[in-house]
Amino acid sequence: MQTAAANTAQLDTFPKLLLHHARTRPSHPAVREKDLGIWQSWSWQESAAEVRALACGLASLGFARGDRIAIIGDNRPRLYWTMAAAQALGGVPVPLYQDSPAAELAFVIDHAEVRFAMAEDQEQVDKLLELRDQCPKLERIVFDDIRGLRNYHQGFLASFDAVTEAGRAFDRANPEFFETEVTKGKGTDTSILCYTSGTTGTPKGVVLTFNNVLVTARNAAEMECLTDKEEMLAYLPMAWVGDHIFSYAQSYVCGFCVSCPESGATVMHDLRELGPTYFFAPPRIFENILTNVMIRMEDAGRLKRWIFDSFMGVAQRSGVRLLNGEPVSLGDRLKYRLGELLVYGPLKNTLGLSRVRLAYTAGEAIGPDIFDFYRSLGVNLKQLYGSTEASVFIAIQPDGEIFADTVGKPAPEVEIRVAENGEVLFRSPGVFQEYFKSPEATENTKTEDGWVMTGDAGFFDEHGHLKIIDRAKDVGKLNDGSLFAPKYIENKLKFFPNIKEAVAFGDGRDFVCAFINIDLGALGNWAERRNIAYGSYQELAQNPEIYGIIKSHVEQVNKDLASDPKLSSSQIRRFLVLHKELDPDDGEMTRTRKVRRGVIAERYDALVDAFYSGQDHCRIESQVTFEDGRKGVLSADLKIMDAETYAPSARVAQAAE
Amino acid sequence: MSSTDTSMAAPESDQALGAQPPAEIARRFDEVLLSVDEISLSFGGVKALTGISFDIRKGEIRAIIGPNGAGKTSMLNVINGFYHPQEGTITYQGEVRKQMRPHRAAKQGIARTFQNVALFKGMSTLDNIMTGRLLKMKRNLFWQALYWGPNLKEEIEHREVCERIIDFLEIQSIRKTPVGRLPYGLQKRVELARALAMEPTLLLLDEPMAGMNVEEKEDMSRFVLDVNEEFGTTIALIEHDMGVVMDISDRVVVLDYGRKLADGTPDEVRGNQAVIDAYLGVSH
Amino acid sequence: MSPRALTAWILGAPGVILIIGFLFQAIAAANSSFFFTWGYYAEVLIAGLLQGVMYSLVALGFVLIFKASGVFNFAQGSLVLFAALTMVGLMEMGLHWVLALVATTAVLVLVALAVERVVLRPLVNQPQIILFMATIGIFYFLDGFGQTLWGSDVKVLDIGIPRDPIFILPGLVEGGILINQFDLYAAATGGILVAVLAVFFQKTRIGRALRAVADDHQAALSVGIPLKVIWAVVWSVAGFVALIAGIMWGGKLGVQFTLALIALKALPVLILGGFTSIPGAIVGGLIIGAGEQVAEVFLGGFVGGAIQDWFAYMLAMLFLLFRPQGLFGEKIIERV
Amino acid sequence: MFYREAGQFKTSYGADQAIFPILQDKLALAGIMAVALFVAPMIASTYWLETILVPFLVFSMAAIGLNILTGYCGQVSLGTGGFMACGAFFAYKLTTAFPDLHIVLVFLLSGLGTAMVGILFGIPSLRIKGFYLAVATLAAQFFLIWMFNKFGWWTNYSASGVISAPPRSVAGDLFITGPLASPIVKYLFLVVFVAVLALIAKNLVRSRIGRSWMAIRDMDIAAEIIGIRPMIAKLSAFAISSFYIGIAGALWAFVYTGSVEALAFEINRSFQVLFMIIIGGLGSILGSFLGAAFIVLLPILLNNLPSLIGVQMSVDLIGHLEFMIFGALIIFFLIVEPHGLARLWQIGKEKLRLWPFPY
Repeated sequence: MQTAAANTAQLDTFPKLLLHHARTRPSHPAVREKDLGIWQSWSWQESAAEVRALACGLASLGFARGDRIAIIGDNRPRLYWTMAAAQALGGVPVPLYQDSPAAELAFVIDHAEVRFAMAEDQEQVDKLLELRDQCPKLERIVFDDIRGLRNYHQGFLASFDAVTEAGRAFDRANPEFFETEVTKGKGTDTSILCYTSGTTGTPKGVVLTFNNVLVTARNAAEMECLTDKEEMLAYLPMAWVGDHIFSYAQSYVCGFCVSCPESGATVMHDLRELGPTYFFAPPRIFENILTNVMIRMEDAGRLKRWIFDSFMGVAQRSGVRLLNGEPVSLGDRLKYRLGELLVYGPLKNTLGLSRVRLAYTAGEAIGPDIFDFYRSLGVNLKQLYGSTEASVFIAIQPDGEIFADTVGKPAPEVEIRVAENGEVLFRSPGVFQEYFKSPEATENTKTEDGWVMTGDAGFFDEHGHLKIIDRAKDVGKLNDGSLFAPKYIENKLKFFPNIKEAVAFGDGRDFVCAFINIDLGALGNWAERRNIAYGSYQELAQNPEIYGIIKSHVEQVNKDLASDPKLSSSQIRRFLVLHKELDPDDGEMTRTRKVRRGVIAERYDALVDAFYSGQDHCRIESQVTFEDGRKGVLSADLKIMDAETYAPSARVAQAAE
Repeated sequence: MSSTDTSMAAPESDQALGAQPPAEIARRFDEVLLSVDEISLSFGGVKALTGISFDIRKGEIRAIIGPNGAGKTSMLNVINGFYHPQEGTITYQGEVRKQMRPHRAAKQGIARTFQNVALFKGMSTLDNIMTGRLLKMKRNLFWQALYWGPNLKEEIEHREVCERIIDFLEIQSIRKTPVGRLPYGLQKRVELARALAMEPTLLLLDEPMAGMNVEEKEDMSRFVLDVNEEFGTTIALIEHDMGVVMDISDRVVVLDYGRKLADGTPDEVRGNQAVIDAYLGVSH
Repeated sequence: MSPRALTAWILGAPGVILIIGFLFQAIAAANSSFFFTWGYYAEVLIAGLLQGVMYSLVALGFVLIFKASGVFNFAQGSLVLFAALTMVGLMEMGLHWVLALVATTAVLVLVALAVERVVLRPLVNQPQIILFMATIGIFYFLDGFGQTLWGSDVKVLDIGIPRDPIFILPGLVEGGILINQFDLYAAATGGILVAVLAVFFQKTRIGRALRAVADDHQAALSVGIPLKVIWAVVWSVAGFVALIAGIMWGGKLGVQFTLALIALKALPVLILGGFTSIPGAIVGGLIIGAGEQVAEVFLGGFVGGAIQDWFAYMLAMLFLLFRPQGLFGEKIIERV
Repeated sequence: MFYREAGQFKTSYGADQAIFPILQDKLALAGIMAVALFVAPMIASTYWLETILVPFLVFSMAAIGLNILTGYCGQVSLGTGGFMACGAFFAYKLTTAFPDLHIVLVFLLSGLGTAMVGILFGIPSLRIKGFYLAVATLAAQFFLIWMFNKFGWWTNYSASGVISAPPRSVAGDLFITGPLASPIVKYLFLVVFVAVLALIAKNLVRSRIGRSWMAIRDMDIAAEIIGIRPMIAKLSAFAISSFYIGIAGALWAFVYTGSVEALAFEINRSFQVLFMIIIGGLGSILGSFLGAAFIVLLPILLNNLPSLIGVQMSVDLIGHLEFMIFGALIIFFLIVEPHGLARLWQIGKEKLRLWPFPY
């Protein structure tokens, strides 16, 4: 186990770790990128050389200690190197979401007083040029891919190659410079400035030090026994703290290789080729993969279907138990072995999951069916609870104690307590320093003695596992005084593959109602097989048969809710299927695809009113933003449907634990 | 088109990094790459081309337009040596020639695409593009039979070039797909890729956007412009979509019934009465 | 054929024959072991031409099918064998030759229908090479099938055509020119067959459809006759032509499995005359027959004899080098 | 189903362009070679070696040769038998004229000689295409057979026109020709020899020359316009194809039958090899092997079938039935999979790779 060896006190910054790996495992691959048809690889030594050249180049352009550099683009080795290069010079990287429009970027770049920007390609450069007027502090833009940028002659633009070229010259002239700068770094220095997208208000810049990030990353790596042999696919936005921890921090801590996919469109294909051993995905990706599996299997021949179905049955019975190390009869063991040969093995292989040793999911609740599906196949999928303010890890499910509906026990060195109002608080070495330039916000979130308020409501169950039900501020009350946790209800709805998104209303009302977004992939396929023609999402959404399906799902959720004494009055009385998909471009969701309940309630107030005034349909006009940025108006007459509710009972079967 | 934003605050030019000479506002071309003089071509008495003269200058995008049967494709066939004109001469890179086999033209840096896609249907996208490199590959039969060693090194060198073109034309996902299975629009793109793999001096495109929808046409126009800009390739193209022609070409020559009607910038051609007359009745 | 081309043929063909004759005469003058007289030359020539008509008979079957369906029917040879075997078989059972002829024709129609249904229809739209291979499959099948049914002994097919040689033009050449009567009859039959076919193609609806199909499959569909009917008909007609060829060849050589291989002799005729031209098949046959015979008799001795095996091919191949589209093919202008 | 490709990613073009980029395929090939080299010689009877395995390997070689010309370069040839005869008689003349020449060298030289003849008869392909060319290649077939038959010089004036291979060894007393040659040595020699030449063929078809052949095959006009010289591409295909076929002919005469006359290489032999590549798969080296196996095994199966199911038949009848069944099977195969066994294999492999998904 190499990880422990790297944990010496001197290695308290990423650049130091980089140099350490370049010395101890020079030819071990550090980063890979699928480019020009193959997985181009760079060893730790090569990586270190690139970082060195880039750092020197940036220094020669005037990048100095304390400066901030914005990083914007898809996951690319060069952008990861930029982080290390900036940190080597004592600067702070500020990763940004690559699909944000210029206006959103302008706020962050201005707020973070960014002097330098590293952009991936022409698209990002164009955005930066657009917002440059609003950000007077932005001096330099460096770009990675020169395609289309040949005729951009502004002096403040420089290509990555030109910068590293200059850097090498600078390095030859000042051979001591780089090492000296790296040695100047300390664990207490700011390592990264992560802007949280924030479900409300403007983004906040979370300041994390090297100690925050490194200690947290290291603790988790030790707990899970990560080694330098892991393979990781870096495909989630670089601006998200999770990617920073999994694809950057833990790679530097353990020395394992991080691979970047060819493009966003090829992630699934690249995943299959790479076959990572360490994998993170938010629940919706696991859900998409499962939906995809089921859709593809629908078209399989009879025999294949039968084999698949019967062995999936075997897996359901014994797969999870085997993975948890629980006793399983010999017969079932043999059947599972056979299933592994015929179904699970090939299936995991075609999905690219066959080598996965450890997979995490977090960010939202995952459907128990989906969770169990992967575990029953033998994929060691675990849930974890974290936040940017904690440098990710707050709670992790320990091996052998995996439950679909909890997020596990406190991570190493993390303390958790639940406040009287149900809000979850934590204290750990990973706790952030402050919100950049927002002392007030910092005060509101972090107490004097280092406890951080997560804003989530939750409780510990009988196993000592943390269970999160909702955002604390979203938990409301129905008019009869009973608890209303919208997200809990929404998640239960979203666990059905046919439902993509749901928004529940009920705070300060007599009963609960919900908007539904159907899943076009799943139901579109269903419609095709039944020869139901549809021209658009809107048309399919209003199909009466679809309404029937959704109604049965809603009622299933109601049955479930009826079994919980605290939540039985939250059963959904009325619902409708929205005529458009909720879209971050319309401000209805965050970039991380969380619904903005407030915005939605405001935009569709007519529909909400219709719910509670007993109408059975409602006309609505809403603005939409098309992919190319144009805006248009969509109007529709939406049908509202009543759903069956059930008497409170404890009898309804709970998922076996 | 990507025009640079000139309202930008003047940059501090302390460092010459990435700095390039200022962009020319209007594109001007002086050096003649190829000129055809008084070309006449006939098939068994049927005149396809009559006394056609025009030139193609280095670095420009030259469009050849005209109604159906105007002799546009015949003109391209003459330029790349597939047809041999009965009269007239062709001067290419300062050399006068009369007769030439197409493979000679290829050797001299003339590449082309076809009106009806002429890909090698039994091969993958990558192999099709690799055929464009054949002229540049030098290893003899012995090394090819051995494959490993120098031949593999050469293969890899050329593979890299092809991969860059694949990247450039954004056809990564179909790299190993047999071209016969591709939709028409993509086949056209692969054909362009194959022509680009030859690193041509002069690229002849025969209706590169025929049969495409608006979106595909936009993509293809962008690629044509990008090729011209990134590689400095001189391009001569035949195209029916007047909008596209007027947008992307520097100069236009108009043919009708095998004769030259007009020659000039898009604006000049647009205003030419003879051209307007020729196109009257031709619905667009 | 244009009048100019016709004139060229009428003048050119005898010209070539004379030139070759004078050439031989010159050789004979120089070399005493080389035997040449004009009478002998004419005799060989005529025998060759008559033999050529027989080749044409087989080539005709190829052309019919190629014209209508683009299929290079390698099975034509085995069709000839099969037809001859069936005919002989039926006659041995006591049928009069006319009845046997009718019955055999019926059998061949059945074969044509079967071929269309079992082989051609499932392979429609496949590349030509695949169809060609399929006809080789048919070749093997019919070969085996015919012999399984009728046995593989050499049989005599006699429908009463006189076989005695006769002498003609005794006044012109010393001793006259020896001609095999059987060959004369065969040539006459071939002539009649061509005439019948010409009428069939010109005057009947299905015949016109067949010609249309040769030009363009789409056009044929617009005539209103389904492709499968056209194919069945054309294979039936080719079968009938094969039957006639079978009777002639069978009468000459006896009916046995080598009959299937005379198809190979028809191939050079085809490339010489063009795959799609009926006049080409006739003229090609005559040229090949005469050329082969003359070459064998006068030149074969120099190289050890039996050059008939390949001479026709060499002749055709050399010819193609100068005229790749064959005698009557159209010059192809390649378009891109 | 057996493929586990996740994690088999390529970090270099060299690995990406390997003949078998997938580990499982590599292992399968290694397994097949191990069986061919070690297991087969131990368990195969002399009958199996002499009537099945040896001709299979010889035919595979001929099929590879014809596949280069027809499958890769698109030039249909019916002259395979003639070229095989060339190889056989060249080899005979070489061994008898130069008794000290190593036998492997003799095979290679007779292949080279055949390549020259191939170029000669390939010249018409520059002018004529398709079936015209196919028929023109028959000229080679008939002319060559006639020549070997007619002139005693080729057989060293043997009265019967039959040539017999003199005894030659690869090394020491490992005789592969003549009466001393043991079936196992013959077989092992062929396995190695054919494997090496098949590898070379595979290398050629995935190199520059192979791509120029395929370009000519798929669209000759476009090929010329990207700079391929049709003459060089076609004649090189004729040459290399004939090289392989010539060696196959020499192996046939020397290693397989031991003595042979020109008529052994008549037109039926040409068709036989053509069948192999059609049924095996045009444009596939693997297909050449599969096709050869099919065509070699089929008659043996058909011959033995009647006695296996206990039906008594005259030899004649069996012969005729064999023809019929053979013909019918050819047609059946063409209808079921016109692209041959290689394509079937490819489809099956694709299915296994995607298992359990249908696509």
